[in-house]
Amino acid sequence: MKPRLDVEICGVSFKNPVIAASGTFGFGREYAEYVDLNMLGGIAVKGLTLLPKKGNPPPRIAETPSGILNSVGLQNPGIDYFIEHELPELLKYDTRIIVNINGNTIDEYCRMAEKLRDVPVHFLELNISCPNVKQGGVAFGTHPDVVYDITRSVKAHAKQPVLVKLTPNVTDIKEIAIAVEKAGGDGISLINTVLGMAIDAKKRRPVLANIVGGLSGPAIKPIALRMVWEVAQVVSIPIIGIGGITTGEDVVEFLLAGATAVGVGTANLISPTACIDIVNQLEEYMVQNGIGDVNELIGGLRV
Amino acid sequence: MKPRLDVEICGVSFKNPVIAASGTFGFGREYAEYVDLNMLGGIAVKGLTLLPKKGNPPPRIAETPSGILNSVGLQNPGIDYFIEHELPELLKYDTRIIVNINGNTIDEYCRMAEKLRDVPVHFLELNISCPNVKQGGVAFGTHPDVVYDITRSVKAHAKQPVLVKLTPNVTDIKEIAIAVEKAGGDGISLINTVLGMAIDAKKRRPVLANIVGGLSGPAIKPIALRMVWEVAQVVSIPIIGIGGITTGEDVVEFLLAGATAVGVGTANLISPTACIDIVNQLEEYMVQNGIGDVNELIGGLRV
Amino acid sequence: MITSHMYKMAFLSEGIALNANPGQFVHIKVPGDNSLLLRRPISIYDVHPQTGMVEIVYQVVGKGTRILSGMNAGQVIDVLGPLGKGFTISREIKSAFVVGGGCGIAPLKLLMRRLKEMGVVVTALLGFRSREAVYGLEEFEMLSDRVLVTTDDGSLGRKGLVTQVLEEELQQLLPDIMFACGPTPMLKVVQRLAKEYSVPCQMSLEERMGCGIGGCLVCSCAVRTPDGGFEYKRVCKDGPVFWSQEVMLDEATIGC
Amino acid sequence: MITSHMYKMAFLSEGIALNANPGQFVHIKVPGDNSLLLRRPISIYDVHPQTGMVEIVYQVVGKGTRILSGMNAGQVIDVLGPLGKGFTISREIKSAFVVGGGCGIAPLKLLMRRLKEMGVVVTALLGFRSREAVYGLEEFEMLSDRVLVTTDDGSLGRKGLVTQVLEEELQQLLPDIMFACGPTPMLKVVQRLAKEYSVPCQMSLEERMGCGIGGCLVCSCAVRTPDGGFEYKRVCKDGPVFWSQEVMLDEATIGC
Ligand SMILES: Cc1cc2nc3c(=O)[nH]c(=O)nc-3n(C[C@H](O)[C@H](O)[C@H](O)COP(=O)(O)OP(=O)(O)OC[C@H]3O[C@@H](n4cnc5c(N)ncnc54)[C@H](O)[C@@H]3O)c2cc1C
Ligand SMILES: Cc1cc2nc3c(=O)[nH]c(=O)nc-3n(C[C@H](O)[C@H](O)[C@H](O)COP(=O)(O)OP(=O)(O)OC[C@H]3O[C@@H](n4cnc5c(N)ncnc54)[C@H](O)[C@@H]3O)c2cc1C
Ligand SMILES: Cc1cc2nc3c(=O)[nH]c(=O)nc-3n(C[C@H](O)[C@H](O)[C@H](O)COP(=O)(O)O)c2cc1C
Ligand SMILES: Cc1cc2nc3c(=O)[nH]c(=O)nc-3n(C[C@H](O)[C@H](O)[C@H](O)COP(=O)(O)O)c2cc1C
Ligand code: FES
Ligand code: FES
Repeated sequence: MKPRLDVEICGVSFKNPVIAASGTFGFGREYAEYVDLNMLGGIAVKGLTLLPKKGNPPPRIAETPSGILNSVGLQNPGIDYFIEHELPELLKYDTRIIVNINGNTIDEYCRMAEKLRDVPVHFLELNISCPNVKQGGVAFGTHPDVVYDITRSVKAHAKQPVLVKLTPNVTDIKEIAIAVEKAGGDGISLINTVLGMAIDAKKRRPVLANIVGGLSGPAIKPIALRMVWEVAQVVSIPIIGIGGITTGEDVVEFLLAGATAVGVGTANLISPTACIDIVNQLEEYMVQNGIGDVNELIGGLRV
Repeated sequence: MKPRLDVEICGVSFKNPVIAASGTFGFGREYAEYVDLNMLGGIAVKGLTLLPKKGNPPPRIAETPSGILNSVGLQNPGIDYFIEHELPELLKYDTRIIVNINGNTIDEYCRMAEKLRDVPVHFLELNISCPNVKQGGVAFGTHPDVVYDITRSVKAHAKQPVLVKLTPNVTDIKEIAIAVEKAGGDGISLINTVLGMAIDAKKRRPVLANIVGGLSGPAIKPIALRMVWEVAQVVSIPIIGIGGITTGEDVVEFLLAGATAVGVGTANLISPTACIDIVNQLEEYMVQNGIGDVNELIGGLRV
Repeated sequence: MITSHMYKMAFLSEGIALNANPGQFVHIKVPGDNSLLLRRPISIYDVHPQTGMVEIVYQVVGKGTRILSGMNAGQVIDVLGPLGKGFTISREIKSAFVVGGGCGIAPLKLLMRRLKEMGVVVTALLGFRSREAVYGLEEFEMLSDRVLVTTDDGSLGRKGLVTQVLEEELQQLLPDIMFACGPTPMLKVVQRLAKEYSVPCQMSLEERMGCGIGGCLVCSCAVRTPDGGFEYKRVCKDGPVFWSQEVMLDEATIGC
Repeated sequence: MITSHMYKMAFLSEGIALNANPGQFVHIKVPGDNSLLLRRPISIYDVHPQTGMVEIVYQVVGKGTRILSGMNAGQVIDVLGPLGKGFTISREIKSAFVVGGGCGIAPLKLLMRRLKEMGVVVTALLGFRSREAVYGLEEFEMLSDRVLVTTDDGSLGRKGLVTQVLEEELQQLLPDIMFACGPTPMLKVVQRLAKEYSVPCQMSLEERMGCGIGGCLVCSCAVRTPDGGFEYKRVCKDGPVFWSQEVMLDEATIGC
């Protein structure tokens, strides 16, 4: 018998728990050539800002042991362009759409949430890893109070359920997650990239023009799993586990740790069919291990 | 011509900038069979506590992509045993000895520093990543105020120069490093391991008996490099760069980022000759790149 | 191994062999070592549609190309392609200069083949480090009307930079178009000459890549916008071939 | 491949072939894939001091052993060894039971060889999953006086657990010593029987390892201390062979 792969987040059902993570899957279009987007649990689109954004100078990517660093710098055409030109294309597919939004101020987040009120997308995802211009460039996501404020404010403007995507570059991820839940956030995505740096010993220069960048890929999986596990112990809103997932077994690990669904990022850069391959591997794991419903795995770690 | 490899930290000269990192080189003895310990820049001994410590139940190690997780739990025979039985053995070698000390309270750190006053070791290294029993298990190293207090207190008792070894599991490594410098710390070792977790999808259990553990190895090199770089911008005391070093080029990267010397940890677990191999590769790099003195590399990143 | 640093590899892929345009590339997964995540972009050197054979020529510069160079016949390799926007060859073209430096010469072979098929008069200007670095010369000679070789040390052809010879040739005769591929310093001179002599010019750029298919936005190069500013385009999808007047090479920091 | 899951590998290392004691292991770097950092500990199955040949027998359980099983003759492999404290064989021993289960049988071959050389009367009790999992039987028969085989499904020898046969044998005749290696549940029963029948017993343990040479303290197993408590010893250096009365198997959580 075919195992059940569907999960539910905030009343929205997903065909399967595999979501293409923001920034690694464009607006889906480029990948449609390689995979049937209808087979994805969901797609988190490239991070959007209120106005179009150029992004950082190249090089923007470096390879590190079992990981990559990126410093795209949120290059995107702006939320209006997205709604007008990219979304219609995406809406042709039967999958869940998560709109990743990024602001310099709380007000910018709220204005984007307003713009999306009457737009048929399923979730907002607040990326709060970006530097907070008002607070001197410190990332929003590093202070529980700021996280509380931003979540609460956006909730007041948003129609769709709001996921808050957390940065792992904090001392205590639990207090941040608790702030999201207290403020009425509907779910938590974690983790975003870990701040890192690569140096070219021969040229004696940083590899990235931006000097530092965000580390992702299998290298960070242990960090991501630990954070998902920690957060699952202290909140009851759903978690989307992200970080280094490249196989179906990786998905199982995140579900066991307490995630309801997962985001696949860097793996899309390695193979355009990664998300679908991972769904198939997950199904295979379930068949082999006699698991009829993927929900049995969620939080099922035996400790 | 043979390039110069010697560096100086707090007036103590090291033959070369490669130090075996604490916990990965025992008390040197086990490695003496494989390498000439006289060829090492220094040895940071296994973390010591005031009283002997059993450590955590097994399994204590997990393999992750380009990394490992460990949860040894500071198993050690106690500082008195070290001074009496292990140190004499180590003193037969001409290398710098760094004593890594770990306390449950500030007082314990101070008492260990006292015990070491008249013992011929070159440095104390305060490992402040361990849970602070008094403060409810939060690691000492995550609050600048606590870091300041502990550094200042130990400095008042210590005869040797004091290095403070920082945990990377913090929001802002710079403020922690600044606290060390302000409190009179003589140098900074960074980074210790990154908190992580591994799950066995087949058994549906954590791989480590302790559930979580410390991530080390090449996977964390980008994080370590970034932190060394960040800290080098804000303090002027010397930095020992640690995290994922397995080759001579890795050493160059850390020196360029601002480290005066480096610690090699996980690599010792992969090959008992790692430290010496790395020294040789460093020398080779210098010859190939026409660098006559390793000090030219320190902080030499072109940005 | 075709020179002391360059390797040629051939593999079977009907899809690539049938569909490749000159200037397109393949994106290769380095086999075996799972610590190396990213694919390596390598230009398509030549294709044999009848047999499905695809050829690439590459230089060993780091871990990935070193592993590739150690592969044995019969091994399976994971390749995406053909990717990117290659050279655009319009029917009006009668004469072309093809300018290549070092391993930037790789994508030019298939280009010359197509130009020849279309009856274009081709002058190939190829720069190498030295005689030992030269490869494929006989084939280039067959595929073009004239081949001018330079080497940095004068060990074959003219001593000096390929761009010096290019300037001399431009003083003699202006082609309808120029195609260039090579290290950034070379491309900069070609770009300047194209402007000075008002010859349209396409050049193939390199940048570090992630996905290779336009999804991740890491492979950017700065391209002039009508308002006098610039925007970042994707080398993998909008390129790797761009018109020389639109690209801003000061922003591109990687050479081959 | 010697059974559907077990592989045998031979490599040349004079140092190991000359110095190995039964129960010692080698620590093998998995070649090629740099994302796998740790060496894999594998028992020494047999050695041929004249030729410098070392043999190991292993089961494919994960990534590392899968890669090892795909290696070809002539490839170079990075091996540390011989490591650990093997079985202790005192001159007084006249008779021994050698008890092995599954891939825990590997270190017992060299042990039997040495026991035979010393004139010890050896009864080997070997448990397998089924007939397909059996290997090395002819050699074991040559190296011991009596071989008793059990399989879980009865497809070869007695049906049942090797420990059932062990108990029956102990009821007949008590050997001077027992040597055991196998999965933890088996070792637990052997430990209990050794105590009940007051037969000294050495058993080889497994634990996840880092350095393999005693430096990192990750490979711990709990060993009783005289004060009634316990301490953690290093499987790699203080073991892998321990006396059965000192080890606390409830603390050891990994079986082969
Ligand atoms: C469109 C395109 C076509 C190319 N065609 C060829 C060709 O035909 N022959 C050839 O020899 N080389 C070509 N290159 C360059 C080739 O991609 C690099 O030399 C190769 O990726 C180096 O990999 P490595 O693992 O050996 O080096 P490493 O330095 O170990 O690689 C580390 C990372 O940097 C990237 N990188 C390093 N150098 C370059 C570079 N110059 N351009 C892009 N990424 C780089 C790698 O892909 C990898 O992600 C091309 C590059 C591009 C963008
Ligand atoms: C002293 C000793 C002797 C051994 N002798 C043999 C032998 O002769 N034949 C044989 O088939 N196996 C033997 N083993 C078990 C063997 O080490 C593991 O099966 C092997 O390490 C699995 O590696 P993997 O990469 O295939 O599995 P993975 O599960 O992918 O390995 C992941 C990590 O866990 C470790 N690991 C997994 N299982 C074990 C285990 N059972 N014991 C120790 N570490 C483990 C690996 O070494 C690696 O670090 C022995 C183990 C020890 C400690
Ligand atoms: C090239 C790239 C671009 C990214 N852009 C965004 C983004 O715009 N918004 C966001 O929230 N996360 C972004 N991320 C983070 C990923 O969504 C994901 O959280 C992270 O990469 C960890 O997952 P992974 O290890 O599977 O890649 C980006 C990651 C990469 C590699
Ligand atoms: C097995 C193991 C034990 C360790 N024990 C200690 C310790 O006792 N004290 C300490 O300060 N750091 C300890 N560390 C941390 C290392 O010294 C080092 O900071 C860290 O592993 C990062 O370096 P690496 O990536 O080179 O291993 C230990 C690391 C490992 C892997
Ligand atoms: S490499 Fe991903 S967009 Fe070009
Ligand atoms: S594996 Fe390092 S002490 Fe045993």
